[in-house]
Amino acid sequence: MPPRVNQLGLSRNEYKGRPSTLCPGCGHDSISNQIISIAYEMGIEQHNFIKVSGIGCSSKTPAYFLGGSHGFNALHGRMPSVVTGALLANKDLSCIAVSGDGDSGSIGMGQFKHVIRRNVPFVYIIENNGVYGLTKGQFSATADEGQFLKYYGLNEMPPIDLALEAVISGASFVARSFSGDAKQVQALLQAALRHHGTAVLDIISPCVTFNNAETSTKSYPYGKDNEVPLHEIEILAPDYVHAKEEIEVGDYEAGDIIDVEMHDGSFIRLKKLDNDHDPRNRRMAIDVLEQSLREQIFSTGLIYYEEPRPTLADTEDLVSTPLARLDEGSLRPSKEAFEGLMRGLMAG
Amino acid sequence: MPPRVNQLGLSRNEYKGRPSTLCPGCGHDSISNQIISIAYEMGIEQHNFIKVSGIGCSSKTPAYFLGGSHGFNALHGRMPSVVTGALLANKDLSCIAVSGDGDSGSIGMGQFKHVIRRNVPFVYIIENNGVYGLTKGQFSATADEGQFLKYYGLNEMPPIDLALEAVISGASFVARSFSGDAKQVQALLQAALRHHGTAVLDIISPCVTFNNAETSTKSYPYGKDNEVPLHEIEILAPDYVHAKEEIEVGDYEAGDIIDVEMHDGSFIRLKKLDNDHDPRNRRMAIDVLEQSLREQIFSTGLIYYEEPRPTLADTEDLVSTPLARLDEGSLRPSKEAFEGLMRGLMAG
Amino acid sequence: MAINVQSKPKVHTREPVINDFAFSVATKNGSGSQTSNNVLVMSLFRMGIPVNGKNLFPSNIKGLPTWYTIRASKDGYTARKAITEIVVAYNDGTATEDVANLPPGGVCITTDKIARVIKQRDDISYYEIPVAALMKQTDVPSAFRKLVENMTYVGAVAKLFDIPLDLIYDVLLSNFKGKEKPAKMNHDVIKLAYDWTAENIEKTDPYRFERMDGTSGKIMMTGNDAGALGAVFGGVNVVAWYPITPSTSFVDGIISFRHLRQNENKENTIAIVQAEDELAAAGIITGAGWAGSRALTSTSGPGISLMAEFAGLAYFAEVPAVFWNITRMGPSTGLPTRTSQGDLLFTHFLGHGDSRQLCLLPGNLKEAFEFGWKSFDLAEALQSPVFVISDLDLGMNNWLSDPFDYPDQPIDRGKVLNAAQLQSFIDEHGKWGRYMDVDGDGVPYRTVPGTNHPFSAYFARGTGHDVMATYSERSDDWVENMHRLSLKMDTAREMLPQPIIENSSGSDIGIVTFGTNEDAVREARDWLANDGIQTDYLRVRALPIASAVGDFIHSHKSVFVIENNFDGQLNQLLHIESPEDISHVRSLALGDGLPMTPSWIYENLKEQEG
Amino acid sequence: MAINVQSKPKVHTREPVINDFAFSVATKNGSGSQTSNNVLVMSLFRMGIPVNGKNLFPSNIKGLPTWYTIRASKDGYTARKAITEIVVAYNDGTATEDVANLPPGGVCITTDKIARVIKQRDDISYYEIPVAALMKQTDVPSAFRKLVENMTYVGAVAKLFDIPLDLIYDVLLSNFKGKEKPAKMNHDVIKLAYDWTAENIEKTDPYRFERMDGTSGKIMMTGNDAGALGAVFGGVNVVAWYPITPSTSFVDGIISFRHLRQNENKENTIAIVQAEDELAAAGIITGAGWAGSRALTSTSGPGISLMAEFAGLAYFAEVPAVFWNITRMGPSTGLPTRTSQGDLLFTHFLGHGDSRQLCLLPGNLKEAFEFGWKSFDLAEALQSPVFVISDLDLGMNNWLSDPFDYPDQPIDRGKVLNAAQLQSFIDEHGKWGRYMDVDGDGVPYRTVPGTNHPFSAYFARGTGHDVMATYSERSDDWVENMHRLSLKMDTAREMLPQPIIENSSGSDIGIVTFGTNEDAVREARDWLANDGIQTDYLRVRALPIASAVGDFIHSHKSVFVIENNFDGQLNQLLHIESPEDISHVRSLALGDGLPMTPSWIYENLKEQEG
Ligand SMILES: Cc1ncc(C[n+]2csc(CCOP(=O)(O)OP(=O)(O)O)c2C)c(N)n1
Ligand SMILES: Cc1ncc(C[n+]2csc(CCOP(=O)(O)OP(=O)(O)O)c2C)c(N)n1
Ligand code: SF4
Ligand code: SF4
Ligand SMILES: [Mg+2]
Ligand SMILES: [Mg+2]
Repeated sequence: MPPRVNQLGLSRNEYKGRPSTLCPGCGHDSISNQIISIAYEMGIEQHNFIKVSGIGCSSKTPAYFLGGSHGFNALHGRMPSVVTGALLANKDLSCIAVSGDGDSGSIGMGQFKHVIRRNVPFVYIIENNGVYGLTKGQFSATADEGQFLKYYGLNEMPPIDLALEAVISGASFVARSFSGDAKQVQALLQAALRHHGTAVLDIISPCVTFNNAETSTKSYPYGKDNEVPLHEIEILAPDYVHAKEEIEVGDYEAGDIIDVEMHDGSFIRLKKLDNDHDPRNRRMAIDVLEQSLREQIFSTGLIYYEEPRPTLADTEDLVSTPLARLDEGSLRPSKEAFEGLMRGLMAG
Repeated sequence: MPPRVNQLGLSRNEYKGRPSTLCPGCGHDSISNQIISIAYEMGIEQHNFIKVSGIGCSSKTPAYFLGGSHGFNALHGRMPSVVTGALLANKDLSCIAVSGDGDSGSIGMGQFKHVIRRNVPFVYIIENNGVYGLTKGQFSATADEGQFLKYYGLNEMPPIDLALEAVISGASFVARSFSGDAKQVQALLQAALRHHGTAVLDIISPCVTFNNAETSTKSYPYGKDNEVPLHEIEILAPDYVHAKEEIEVGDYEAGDIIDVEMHDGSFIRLKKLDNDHDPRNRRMAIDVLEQSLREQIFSTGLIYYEEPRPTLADTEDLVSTPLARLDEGSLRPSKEAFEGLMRGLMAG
Repeated sequence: MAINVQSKPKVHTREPVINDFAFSVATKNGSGSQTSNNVLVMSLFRMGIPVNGKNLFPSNIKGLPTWYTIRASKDGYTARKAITEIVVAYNDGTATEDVANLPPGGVCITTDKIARVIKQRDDISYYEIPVAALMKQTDVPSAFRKLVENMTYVGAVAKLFDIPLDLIYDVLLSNFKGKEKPAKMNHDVIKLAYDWTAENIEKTDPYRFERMDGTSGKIMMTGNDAGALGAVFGGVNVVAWYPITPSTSFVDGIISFRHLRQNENKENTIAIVQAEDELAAAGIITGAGWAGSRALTSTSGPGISLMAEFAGLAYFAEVPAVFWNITRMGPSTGLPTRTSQGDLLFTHFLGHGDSRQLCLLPGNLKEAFEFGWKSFDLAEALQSPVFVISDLDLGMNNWLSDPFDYPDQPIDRGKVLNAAQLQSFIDEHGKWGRYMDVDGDGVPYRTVPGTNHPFSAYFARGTGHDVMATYSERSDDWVENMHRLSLKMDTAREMLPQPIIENSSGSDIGIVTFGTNEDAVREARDWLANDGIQTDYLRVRALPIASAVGDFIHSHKSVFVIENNFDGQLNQLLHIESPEDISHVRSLALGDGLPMTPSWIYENLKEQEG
Repeated sequence: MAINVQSKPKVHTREPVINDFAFSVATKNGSGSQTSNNVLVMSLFRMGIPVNGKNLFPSNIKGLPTWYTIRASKDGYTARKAITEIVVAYNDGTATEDVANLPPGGVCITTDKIARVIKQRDDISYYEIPVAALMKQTDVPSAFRKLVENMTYVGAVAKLFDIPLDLIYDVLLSNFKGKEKPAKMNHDVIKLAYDWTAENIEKTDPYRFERMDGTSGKIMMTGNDAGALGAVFGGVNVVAWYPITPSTSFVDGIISFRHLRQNENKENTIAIVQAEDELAAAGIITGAGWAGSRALTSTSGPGISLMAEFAGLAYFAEVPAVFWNITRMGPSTGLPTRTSQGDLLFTHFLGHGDSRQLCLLPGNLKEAFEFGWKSFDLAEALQSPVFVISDLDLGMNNWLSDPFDYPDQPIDRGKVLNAAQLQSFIDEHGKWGRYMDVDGDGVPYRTVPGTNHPFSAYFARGTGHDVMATYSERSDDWVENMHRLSLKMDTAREMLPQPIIENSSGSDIGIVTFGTNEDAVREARDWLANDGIQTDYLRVRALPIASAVGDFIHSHKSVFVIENNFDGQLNQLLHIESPEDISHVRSLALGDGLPMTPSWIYENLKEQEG
């Protein structure tokens, strides 16, 4: 039997990268798998994608998905600047970038905040495990206050909440999820890929080797027992748009469904669970995050969404051809222009 | 007539530093003056103080106050780490540190957030003018969205709100003020000096040379016309404590006064103006900042206060003598201990 | 008006000195003296007199001492002179010292107010301008009054040394981009001072300007503007930077020339991002270079330090990108407004591990422009970061130059494969690997993201990799890759700009230098030649050092390495690159924060050689 | 049990080889092999056999190939051997290659499962252990099963090469800090494999261990632990760091020895801060050093790159602080788990501008400890950052050593003035200025914050300053300060650890090296001596280079500089520091990520010299 293929005639396998070298069971590997699935299902053209990362176990993962896309495993904490440059060079590229909680929350805090401020349009995934995996299990800045790790002792500092940081910095798309929740991760990834701005996905992704005790809020056992999805999420592609009204019946009453229209005409459809969270309300978003932090509630889903501001390429007013594709005519002003300029500078 | 002197017998002049080399009228100079006044009035012992800064016009100012204190004009954006080290070396020192909006909001974002997270106890003043003064007037990250500067054009990015950033990072003392409001700056400085944790003072401090048009929210004209103090602030020193009840009469009704007790037994007394802000309420603090940002209201005063977490020196469980003062006995374990250790490592 | 009549100086009129003397204008910064000084320099330029202007300014915004030196030289020498014959002493704080620095027979132009407080010397001419009184006669709005006050010395200088007023007006007009109002306001003040000087001052000095034909067809510009213009003609696409003196005006230059590259809808082909710091700036251009555009940053010492990690990544992942280092005085924050050549070693070895960065070393305005565009061709041809090391002196001062040459070669994108070329490559070589060296020059072929070919993708990284760009921890892969990079260095060595050599004298003495010392060395060599000491000359223009430099060194008995830093860094590099005996090479290194002078070279070389 | 009887190898028993061969243990990382390997090394150590253990591990956490080499040497040679006679091939992914690397007559110990798939050679001995079957016989809880599986090769090795089981048990006990349960669990598996081997395997190789007296009174430790212990005995107060391989275990060491410095209430005299990055770590120790404490960071290449700006500040503001650089392979992220000596030049020149950092270069365990404490005395005596450049090989591997010497001098805080001393200074010199050089050695006197004296305060800065520490942009102040810093460098040159010199052979050939090449060079020199080639020896232990090094170089006709980096960086530094002819100096530089071997030196030196 030939393998199933997508609209481009490609099998799911063709969206894979090299074999993972992470620990068996690492949360990061499931996220890679969700990326592969979504890329396959959406039928993306890999050569128009780039994948960029910092340094860490999480940052190794771009080698494991989308083997047909150019990738850049950059420096610890500096993925955002590399993405910024690459997308200025070629604004037609789409980008999936992967970082870790150490990578973004510690050394990379400045770049994390500032890339959001510039609204560089890409999917910014933080594979958040509360530890430095690759350097063997030190606390990261997202580690729980009061947590104890065998070697490094007690963490007496409050955690940094990267989703909250993203909201405060002006991100127009902020979601939190759990690598154990494949369905939600996939839905959010799809939505993020359709977003026209920095889309931050803070995905709790357990480190089975260094931080998987159930006392940790970044563990599988904790996540499995405590995840509280804010909504059920479904993505309605642009061509799906007319089905919108039809669906409004069924299990859901009016008001129980929030449809968030995306830049490309698609919709994120959120079906209420037992809470009233509306991601279009900034104050609610901040409240939900603050409360989660205070009461250690593991709320997941689309936390915040707003109609995106202009992206960096927009504010730079760039020509429509990607800069990397310009020809000599656009790269070098004419000899006449040059000579006019020189004459203007002459003494007489 | 001999000059007035304080309880240490020192005149105000003795709390000055070298002559300022800033532009006449620069907001930063008034802040230096308030520091001098407060130090004089509180009668601080300068040799127990340090003053540290980054790089910028603002960061030059520690040279202009407290000439009797050791100072360190460090690197651009890196004041917080230098303070952290100095106060670990000698936890008995008090510290006034000065930074700029460029220094803390751009290059120094990471250190700004993390020093707060560690709760290093010092007064962290940001002299916020919305521009890079020393490099001649580029936009900083706190510049208004939509602002136009002659040379650098339109700023299309949303401003970073450093007070909000401080609250989110877990600062237990966050205030905003205006360098033109000498009285409030002095009151807040006094309170900050009594605080046992990182006290963040985001002081709008106009750059008369590059950003003083009234269209800028960081200008004198704007500040003078638009400042909305949240409270009247008074500091009741520890020895003042019994006067507390007496004062509760007068112009103010019960409930119109909030007394915030500080670590050293002193009180910050807030007298309500026409709003209900209670700085002990984190949500209110965030709301007031969010609203100010959205509606461009220039709210000043003590934005947020909470009973401080343990400071870094506390969590490090240090001996009571400052580390910098330990003698050889405490610095080098004995020869016996050493030889025991060596024997334990031997093959036999 | 109670204006004192000038007391006559003891020195009486001597042989006239025409178009061959220097001024120093001492003011406080932020007082508007920059316009006055520019007007003077540009006026001399338009009079056809070879001239330079060097600004010695403080690291603050307003109120501290600034000196602007202007040298006119009929013989076309435009190096800094250690001593200026004339001082405009308009800063009370430094006036005493400024006057003390004058040579006998010098001239002090000052305000009546300052004159009262400074020590008088009887071997120089004093001219006192009653600035306050003059200003009272103008109708300049009070807001501008302080700013135009300095125009009084322009008027006095114009009268005393013969600069035509109408020419000054023209210069003012250009300065204010044709706006008549400010031009007139300034000119009125100048005229007032001019007329007052004509009436009240008796000239007792021999200095005078005269129109000549020394600048026709020449241009004046700062090195930062020249480099920026070069970048614009070199096809720069992405500029990421963080403000820092003295490199800020480099990016300001690109901003001002950006329109040259806009399309008919005023859309940009150059993105300019003010990053949050230098690490981000370096990251942005690394990403942009990797993705196939021409990317540049401009910074100075502290920024270079912060870019070390990215420089190493770009070097090792072989990403083209251009870094301008407009050097100021270090170590550390150092003297942000003083010039230096002190970053040579650090920039060349930037990044931990065995890395050597390609560096271009422009020595004058023309090269700033040329390396401005060529750096991109080299970065792409060699798939490597390229550092252009300029300095504050070249970057921020006005330099006289022949007009630049339009690039003499089309843009070279290097070995980039598009989809079709990639297919041909695969057809020819069986496969394509990012780090395969099929040409034997150490330079592999690359693809950029967006290339529509099933085998175009590769994974860039700063970690060990094999020729396919696959992660590898194998020793043999590592060593093979390092060998290829060495080979690439050797390719670069001969591909980068070759040294300028003047070997004609047949002398035993060779002078080696780099960068902005050129003018001072040239003049010093003329002085030495006057004394009968012939010298040969080599100016290094790139690192790694070309083999021709070794040949030059070995063909001279005595070699002096002249450079403007404390440790003699070029000299150190020459020793590194010469396993053979070069004990005849001596270092003449300065490092005092000021542009090199002919007299320093002349004296030190004579002492050493004599 | 269906266990195949071993096929007999073609090579038959030869002369026994006792205590003089090497193992390579090939496993996957994260599989628990580290304990097994440690047990083997410590057992040999306790048998009195000079031994080393070097871990070649991948940069991930689980599942990639790791090789651990153990060398026993009755003659006390503990350098890495290029070829090991025995391989424990427990990693199916590399087994074929591992076996291929064995010399004829070698031994392969593998699992029955792997044995089935690898190519057989007929010139080596194969011993197959039925791991799965053996594990079935144990009652190890399933959670631990994978982890103790590797103990099967310990058992086989113990039987095959004669390591007493009871000694292994003792080692296990110490390894588990006296806890019997895990010790027993592991020992049971070892015993099972031991017994099975005794019954089923016929030994066909000549290798054997035998108790001897080569380690009594010696210790084993990693260099990171030794350095950390040194720091604890050197009075370190503030440690700020950011995790990075291979330096993380340095700080882990300090954490584990921290208790030695606690008071009776278990309060700390050492603060340890995991910073948010290396910039902050460098800033913290700069602040801590300025405020009068002894501060340290430990990092590796990428961290050093990020610390460049602070290194320059500390250098220029003259702040004592200790930076350990546990070097790994660069450029860039490079090979994070491979050793290198490739940061020498970059670290020495760290920071833009004319700066030269003081560097200590420990070559063995004892020096790691000694420089651990001495670095603080030197940093405070010279008021300067001090970089201790170790490497992954020394830092993370177990080294055999004589026990360390307790510091032979009391703690030296350098020229710090307390209030009373400050007053005396003022009485004597009229005033105190932070950068006054009253002793003529370039080292000024300093005060620290908190000193209760009206004139104790000064303003530290990275900008230009005069002797009073006041901001200054004056050329003369700048130059004076730089001259003093040069003088301080010269003071340092002779105050830092002097080179180790063995000049006894009277030979014309000198070998210069540094750091961890010591053992390999020593062994290679013995081999050369066996061939009749005598050599003299010098090991550089600090930068700037002591003048004794020049004397050594000039007193030999032929000098080889042996180092483990690609570009020959020590050789480059020697050229920089020698204006005279040293064209007789040749570079032997490696840089393949592995610890230096005697054979590489021997062969290359012979080829060059021959
Ligand atoms: C500049 C620099 N400092 C330190 C390191 C070492 N390092 C590698 S990964 C890492 C932390 C990774 O943590 P995180 O981002 O949370 O990723 P995880 O491994 O947990 O997925 C560190 C500190 C480095 N590579 N570069
Ligand atoms: C690493 C580094 N980059 C750049 C600079 C140049 N620089 C000096 S001050 C400054 C900005 C200062 O802005 P801010 O902190 O807002 O202070 P202000 O001058 O406005 O008070 C910059 C970019 C520097 N000194 N160091
Ligand atoms: S160490 Fe943790 S984060 Fe890293 S691969 Fe293993 S499980 Fe994943
Ligand atoms: S430039 Fe602006 S910030 Fe700097 S001193 Fe002048 S007014 Fe103040
Ligand atoms: Mg992590
Ligand atoms: Mg500012």
